[in-house]
Amino acid sequence: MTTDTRYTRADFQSGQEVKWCPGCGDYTILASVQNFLASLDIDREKHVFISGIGCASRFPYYVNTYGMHSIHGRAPAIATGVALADPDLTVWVITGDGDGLSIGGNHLIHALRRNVNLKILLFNNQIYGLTKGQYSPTSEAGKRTKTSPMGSLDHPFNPVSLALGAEATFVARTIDMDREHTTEMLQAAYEHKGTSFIEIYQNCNVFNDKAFQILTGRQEREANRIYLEAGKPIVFGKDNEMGVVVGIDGAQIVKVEDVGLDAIQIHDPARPSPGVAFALSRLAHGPSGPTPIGVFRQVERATYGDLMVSQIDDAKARNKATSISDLVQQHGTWTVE
Amino acid sequence: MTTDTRYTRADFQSGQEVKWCPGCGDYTILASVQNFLASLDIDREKHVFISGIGCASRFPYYVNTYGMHSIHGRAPAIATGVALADPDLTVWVITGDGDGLSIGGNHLIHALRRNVNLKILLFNNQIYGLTKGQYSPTSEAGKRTKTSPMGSLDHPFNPVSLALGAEATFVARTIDMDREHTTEMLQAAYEHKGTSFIEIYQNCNVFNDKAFQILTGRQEREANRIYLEAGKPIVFGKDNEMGVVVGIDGAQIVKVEDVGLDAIQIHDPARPSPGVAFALSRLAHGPSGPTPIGVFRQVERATYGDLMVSQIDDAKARNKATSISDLVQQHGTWTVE
Amino acid sequence: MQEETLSPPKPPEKRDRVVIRFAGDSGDGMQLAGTRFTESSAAFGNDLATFPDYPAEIRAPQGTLAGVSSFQVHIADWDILTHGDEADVLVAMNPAALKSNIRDVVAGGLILANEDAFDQRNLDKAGYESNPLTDGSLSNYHVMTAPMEKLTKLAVADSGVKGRSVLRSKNFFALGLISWMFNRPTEPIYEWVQKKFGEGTPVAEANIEAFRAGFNFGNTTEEFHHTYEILPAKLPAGTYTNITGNQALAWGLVAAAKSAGLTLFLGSYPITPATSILEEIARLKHFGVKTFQAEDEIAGVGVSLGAAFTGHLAVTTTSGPGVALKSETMSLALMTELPLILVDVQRAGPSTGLPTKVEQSDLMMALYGRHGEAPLPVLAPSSPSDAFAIAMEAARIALKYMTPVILLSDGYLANGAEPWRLPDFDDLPPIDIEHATEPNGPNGVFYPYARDEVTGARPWAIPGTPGLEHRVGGLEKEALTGNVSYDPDNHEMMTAARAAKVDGIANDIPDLEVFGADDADILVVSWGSTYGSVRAGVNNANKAGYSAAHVHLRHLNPFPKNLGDILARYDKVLVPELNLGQLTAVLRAKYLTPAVTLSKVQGAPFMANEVTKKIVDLLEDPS
Amino acid sequence: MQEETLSPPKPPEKRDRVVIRFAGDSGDGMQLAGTRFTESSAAFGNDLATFPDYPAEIRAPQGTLAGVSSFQVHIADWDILTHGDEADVLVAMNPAALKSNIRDVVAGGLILANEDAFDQRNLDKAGYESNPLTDGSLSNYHVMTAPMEKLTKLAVADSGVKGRSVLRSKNFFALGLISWMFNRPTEPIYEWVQKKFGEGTPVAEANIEAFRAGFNFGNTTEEFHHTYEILPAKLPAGTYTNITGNQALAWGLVAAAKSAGLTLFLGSYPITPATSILEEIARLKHFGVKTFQAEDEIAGVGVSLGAAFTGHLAVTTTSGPGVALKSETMSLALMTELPLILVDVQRAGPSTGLPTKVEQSDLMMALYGRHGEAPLPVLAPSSPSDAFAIAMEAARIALKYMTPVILLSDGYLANGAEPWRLPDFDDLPPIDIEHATEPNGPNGVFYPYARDEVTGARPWAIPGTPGLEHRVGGLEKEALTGNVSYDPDNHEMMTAARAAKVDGIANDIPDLEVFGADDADILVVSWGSTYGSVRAGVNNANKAGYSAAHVHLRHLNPFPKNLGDILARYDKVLVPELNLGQLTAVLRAKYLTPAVTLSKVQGAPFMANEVTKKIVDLLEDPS
Ligand SMILES: Cc1ncc(C[n+]2csc(CCOP(=O)(O)OP(=O)(O)O)c2C)c(N)n1
Ligand SMILES: Cc1ncc(C[n+]2csc(CCOP(=O)(O)OP(=O)(O)O)c2C)c(N)n1
Ligand code: SF4
Ligand code: SF4
Ligand SMILES: [Mg+2]
Ligand SMILES: [Mg+2]
Repeated sequence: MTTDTRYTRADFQSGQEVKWCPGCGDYTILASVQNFLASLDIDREKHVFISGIGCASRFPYYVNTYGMHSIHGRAPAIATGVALADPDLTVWVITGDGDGLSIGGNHLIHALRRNVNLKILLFNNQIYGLTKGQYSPTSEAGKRTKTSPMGSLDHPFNPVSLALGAEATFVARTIDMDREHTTEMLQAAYEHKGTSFIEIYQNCNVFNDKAFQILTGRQEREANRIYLEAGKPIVFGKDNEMGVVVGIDGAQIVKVEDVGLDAIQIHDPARPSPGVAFALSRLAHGPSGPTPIGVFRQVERATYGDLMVSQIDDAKARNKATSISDLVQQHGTWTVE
Repeated sequence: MTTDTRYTRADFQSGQEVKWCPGCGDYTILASVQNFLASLDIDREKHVFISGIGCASRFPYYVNTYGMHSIHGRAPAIATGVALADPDLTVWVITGDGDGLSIGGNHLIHALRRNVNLKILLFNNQIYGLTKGQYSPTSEAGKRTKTSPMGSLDHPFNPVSLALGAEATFVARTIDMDREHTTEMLQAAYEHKGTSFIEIYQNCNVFNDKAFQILTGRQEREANRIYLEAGKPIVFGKDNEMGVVVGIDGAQIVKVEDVGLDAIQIHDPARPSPGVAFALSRLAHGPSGPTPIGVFRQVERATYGDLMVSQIDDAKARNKATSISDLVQQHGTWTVE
Repeated sequence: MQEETLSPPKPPEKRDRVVIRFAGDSGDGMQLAGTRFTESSAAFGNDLATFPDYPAEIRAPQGTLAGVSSFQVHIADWDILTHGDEADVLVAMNPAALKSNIRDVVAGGLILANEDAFDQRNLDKAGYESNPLTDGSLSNYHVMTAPMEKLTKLAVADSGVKGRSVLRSKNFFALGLISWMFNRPTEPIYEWVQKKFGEGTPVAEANIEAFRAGFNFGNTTEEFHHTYEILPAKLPAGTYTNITGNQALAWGLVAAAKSAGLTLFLGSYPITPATSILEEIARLKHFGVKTFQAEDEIAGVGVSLGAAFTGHLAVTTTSGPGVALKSETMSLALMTELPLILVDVQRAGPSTGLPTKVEQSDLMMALYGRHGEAPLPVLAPSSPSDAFAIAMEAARIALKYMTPVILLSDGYLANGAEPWRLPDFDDLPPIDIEHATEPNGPNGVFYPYARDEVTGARPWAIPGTPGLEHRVGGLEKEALTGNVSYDPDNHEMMTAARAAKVDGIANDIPDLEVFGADDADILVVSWGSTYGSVRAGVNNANKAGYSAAHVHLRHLNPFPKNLGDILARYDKVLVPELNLGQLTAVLRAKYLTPAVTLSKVQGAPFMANEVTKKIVDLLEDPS
Repeated sequence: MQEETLSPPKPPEKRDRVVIRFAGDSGDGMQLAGTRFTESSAAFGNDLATFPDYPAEIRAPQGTLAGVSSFQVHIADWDILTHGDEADVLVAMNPAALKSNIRDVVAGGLILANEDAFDQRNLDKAGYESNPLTDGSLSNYHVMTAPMEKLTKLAVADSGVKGRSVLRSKNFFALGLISWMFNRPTEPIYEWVQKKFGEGTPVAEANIEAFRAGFNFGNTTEEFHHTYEILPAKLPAGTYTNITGNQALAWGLVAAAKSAGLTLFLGSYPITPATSILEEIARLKHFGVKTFQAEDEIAGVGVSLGAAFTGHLAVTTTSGPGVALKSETMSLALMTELPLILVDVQRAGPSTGLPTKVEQSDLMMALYGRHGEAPLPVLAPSSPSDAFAIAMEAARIALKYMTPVILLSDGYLANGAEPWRLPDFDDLPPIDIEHATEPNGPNGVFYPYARDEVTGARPWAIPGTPGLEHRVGGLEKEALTGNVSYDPDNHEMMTAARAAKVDGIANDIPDLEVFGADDADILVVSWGSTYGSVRAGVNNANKAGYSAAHVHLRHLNPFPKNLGDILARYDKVLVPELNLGQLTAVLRAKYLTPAVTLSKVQGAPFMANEVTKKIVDLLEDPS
């Protein structure tokens, strides 16, 4: 991706001091995004970052583009307005598991079904960070926090499943610590026309440290990261000895030698039916075992913005009477001398 | 179901005049529900109906039980409060496609994942009835209404897919005109522990007449209603000549003779994985061709209410210090003479 | 189409004004009959004012009181102010319509009843013990009846319309009869029907035939020998159109966007009685406007805020419950100091209340319904056509001062119609806006929170502008830089600056003109849609020998600069409001004026005589 | 554990009061140090008041001004009113802490600095050009320094804590030093540490050793030869606990539920500074309370409304942005006339504002932030411990009058602590409630909207009660039956009835007692958490020879019955508020009193001397 670009990371650093806790996964994501933006051949002023409220949502302040740190949960709606107002902009939504899935769940699913041209990055740390550690809609059941001292009773969402059920055209997952993979996902999301949704597992080292240990720990990660790569069999493990097969009842982890490489699912995010993507999303309900990472689904569907533009163009072509006087004339008038 | 019951439909009719348009599908659903309630051996005062706003949401006024006609979109939240306050009640949520999926989408998906003990009936007429005919989140793309004179740009939700993506434990679909099937679904929902979600196709003969023609029209319905029955092959058509097969890429309609009856999917709503249910939900994105009707999914998961009760019981068993004085003592005190 | 031969047998009686109310079942098409009558009266040149009133249900059960829908129109040969306190003529399509409207008919007024509907079933449904048309209980009125259903059936027999649909045309029968009685031109009706239902279609034919039958019935029937003539009003010269408040508001927004050279963006969620603004603008896509039906009110204002950030003229429309939901986002719009118009078409609350009825009870919420110190300009149109001007004024203020603005319309004004003398659309005041394109600080730095010295507005630099990249947000902003600031003094200063910006608008709005004498015994202060009734009420009082002055507010925050002086001139101040006294409280707090409220909370507009009576009471009160 | 041998070498100097502020980086544990110091002072028997102040970020960048967190505690041997205008002692853990707090230190006050942190890097971060500890710029203060980091490292060397964690204990070093200086008992500290971190664990050991090192450092170091003694306060006899506003509020709600014999149900969504109420109640499950962390604020109030309908004592807690979101549901609660308590722990707005700072700017929203005519009772506690009583009062009113109630706390009160003389918990006033169990109309009919003659409350018949099945909802309700009614007169009557019910509560709350003379030259009116500062300010003024009276409001709607008479007695009325004058406006509107505002909008509480100064200014003003 890094061609002869005009920008460096520094061009995307705003003057404002970054105010996350030392060690927070948000720093890593910020660096990945800034580097990615610098790698693009697109004018800096064409990027807009809209966020809600939460630690993650402080993000726009640190990126030297246009941005709005809005209110809790509403970023997808506000970003929709930006994207529809100017289709030339690249509009990013930064949200958290609380911001995007708790208070903002509705705007999120509606943006997904409408396929507005937005790149939504959901920083999932499975906790409310900014308010100091309450369970979130992605926290595992039974989680003990200050608001759930005996354990949370909530069965969590699986953000990928939810997005797929909400008619998403692009759904991916990545991990803060894996900057290379994050960059790949950003690139894919950037290229997608319509709403791109990336769930980013992000470590909150203060209130939910090591939630993703299984995927980031030196010991564990190899055995648990299932990279989804288009056109390739879904295998993982140290020697790619494990694989995923997909049947009607969903996806399953197998030893490759038990079933043979041919039986292993070849990943294809562009399948018209979301069935396989959905099955893959069910492989792990939160990072408690082998977990798929990558683009689950990427299909084309007209974007809301394009449809809006063409409807307006149509209307203009059909009806040239666009003064207020025309309007009133059509309505009917009379004259008093 | 109608055993030696204590009630007749009249017991569930409130004195209030029913104020829907003549011919509205809501009348049929009301009758089905009232008859169903009368068939149960459960005290009338144990039922609570909570609705939002919309034509459908007038429903509670007409049922002689406890009820609340609340505000737009919030019925699942309010009903959650009722259900958690008194686990002995049978709590019904009445909502519409606008009420439940547009403004109220977030509360709906959160109720589903939490598995609160609620029976949610979503009257889907694919239109905003009460506000006189604007497109809704289930209206087909391109629909012309007063707010979309050149056609709606929105890609609609598939309510069953959405519910499955939101971790629902019970998801079904039925049709206003098919009272027998509606009753079956009500019975199944009633028996389910947790959140039961039924999408009811409902004709709005004033603003969206014949939206479900393909499923209700004398000519068309036989060819298009795919009844899902547990333990039975999914076949349909005049002579059950058509059937559904499920592969990894979803469900597909076939001629039974082409594949043989053995290849036809046997319906099992209790599969632990929601994959097949999801595949079946994708067979039809709105009633524009053969459409599955019945229980898509029904699995057991602890209900939020039961968990809450047992947590409180645990806490009480562990800590008997339940006076305010105890609280203060534990906190630490000193005495001034 | 030779209806012009159907001239009345006797010369018509001249009247300077008449109030007609069409009332029937929700399914009877009364709104349509009323609107058509209004339009042909408008075309004829009368001054007029209308008041549509309908139930919250789409179609409440036929024949019941709850299901009655009515449409009142006041036509006159002079410049009238209201839709009329009492009806001179009531068209009653069934017993329920008669029962629920009779109390508003003037003594001696005419009742024109559809006798076919007065059968036992309908009488029961309306709760009549005996038939009022025959039991003598209407002896105070002049009652005429027509078998409208029977005659409609006969009339449309050849139209091709069949079965129960036949009766759908009975409103056109009634309309025909009334049109005959008041010498209305018929051509506009025919034209409209052809256009609406398709030239020569069965429905068009049926409606025209039913209309003609009604017209002829009047002409030929003994009982209906009398017709009336209301001459065209001597309105100021000009071109007129007949317009409702929601339509005028929609057009005003479109016009404002044109004047400012911006794209109009409307994010909205349907809600009665605001929906038709969205509907009206949605059909104007050829103007380049963008409309977005959001998933809820919060998203509606959210998308609009996004569009405002991106340089559009952003608007969101709703009614009370929606305003409540938008509060948090309005507060963000205020903190980010972006232009955004929130239109609240008020209805009777609280909660769902009476959703199709009028009330002015959202004033306090508009002024104060946000957390923190969050002042916003608030405006209100005084009549349907004024909604055009007020929409432009809202846009002017929002854009010039970089602030959200709340525009308080209401259900009466939104659906009511009046003739509107058209301004010169080529000569509308331009709205000058300038998007920032250059850094405004030292060393090429851009200060998004630098303020214009006069207006206090910050610059509007829109995404896509090179070199002006900046971030806005809901945390308190440092002056100039717009960076997040927790500095105590900065917060106090910015709080004051936001308040001062709004207060300063007072220097940029016209002084109020008082109607009436400086030394009148009482000043009546009104706002919003009550203008017409209150002015008429004041007129009546003055005609009756009292001395009352009147001032009407279109700017509710800030108030015009001379309001304090005006209030100070009068010992008695009366504020008629369709609420429990909200403006009154604000006036008392701000000016320590001992203003009192005339309150009405009945989901209905004031009658002029209610205002007159209160004036008289206060002036007769020795205290 | 022989710290009792570490007695100071010289007899301590006696002081009647001292204000100490601990200030450091967010990560430095200042809140903990302050809280521990407070607790041991409480145990010792001082009167006290605290003011924790911290940034909105979890941990802002180390060493920066934005990252400074502070905790001020005022201890005294008499009954004090505030946390102290100025600090006598400032513990500054780094340059940023010094810089951002120095302006609040009394001239001649003591600055105790952690010299290890005053290196070039930290000086740069704080924006110091040279080291203030050595450049003479602090000559107005008494500066003492200690190498806290070095000594802490040494002290904890054997604890088992390793690496960078070692420095975590430096707050305990500072705490030890201050504890020595003020002769605090050390036992409570040790006990708490053992309990909190586990007896004998490395962290516990490290903290205790660091504390001991600090204590010893004071004892042995030349520089720190001086100690102070603040004797136990002569507080009224009784048992005391030290309590924050949020804790007291939580307990008050639990107590109210007990008194009423109901289950407490709290539906909430986390938001600063309200979250800890939810957290506190969530750990009281053994009381049978139900807490529900909802998906958002709308759901939070929604579930509570459902629980209220079902007979629970329902509460929802939030701060300003959440109140905005709950507005529509509160309006439904009002229309359905169900008891429901909304707690708003106010913070500085608008929008996200300064989320951890105090403000009183939600009063107008509480009173008026709903569409339609939607009056609700509004209450505010006057101190941390008063939150217990006010929570019970809110419950009493909600249950007795079947109405939602808004309780306006604020961030200062919520986090601030004071000693609370415990009431007799066995003798709390009972709250009598009765769920309806029998039909109340003729022929076994149940009228859900029949009203109690005295209170105006409707009956509370809960689902599950046989024979009382009924429906409530947001559409206007017919009197008695509760059926949907579009009748104009019914709407007006019900609107009036809802207003009268709330107004009538004035008959059921105590008259205000004025502090000061009836003929004082000025009346100061306050509400909410400003009580202490305002009373202290009034005291100062009176001590200085002026004549000021003070009245404090805990009931904001309705006002106590005698407020009008009280206001009428004084020519000058001053209303200090942490906003731009919200209560002032309400008082002026209601009583036409020429009240003026002392406004402060700096995210900080009043200082007593600010109030005094304003009183003096007004009294010296010849106008
Ligand atoms: C309307 C509103 N409700 C609640 C809050 C308090 N709040 C701020 S952030 C947050 C949750 C943050 O969680 P998440 O989105 O997961 O972000 P994180 O801090 O974990 O990155 C909450 C509850 C708020 N600011 N506004
Ligand atoms: C907060 C709020 N927003 C909007 C409305 C207006 N409104 C009432 S019902 C409705 C949509 C109804 O659609 P649906 O839920 O599909 O019900 P239906 O009438 O079709 O049965 C809308 C937009 C309202 N009453 N309250
Ligand atoms: S609280 Fe957690 S998510 Fe927030 S900045 Fe700190 S480490 Fe990151
Ligand atoms: S508008 Fe449609 S949904 Fe509503 S009552 Fe009439 S027919 Fe039924
Ligand atoms: Mg999070
Ligand atoms: Mg609908």
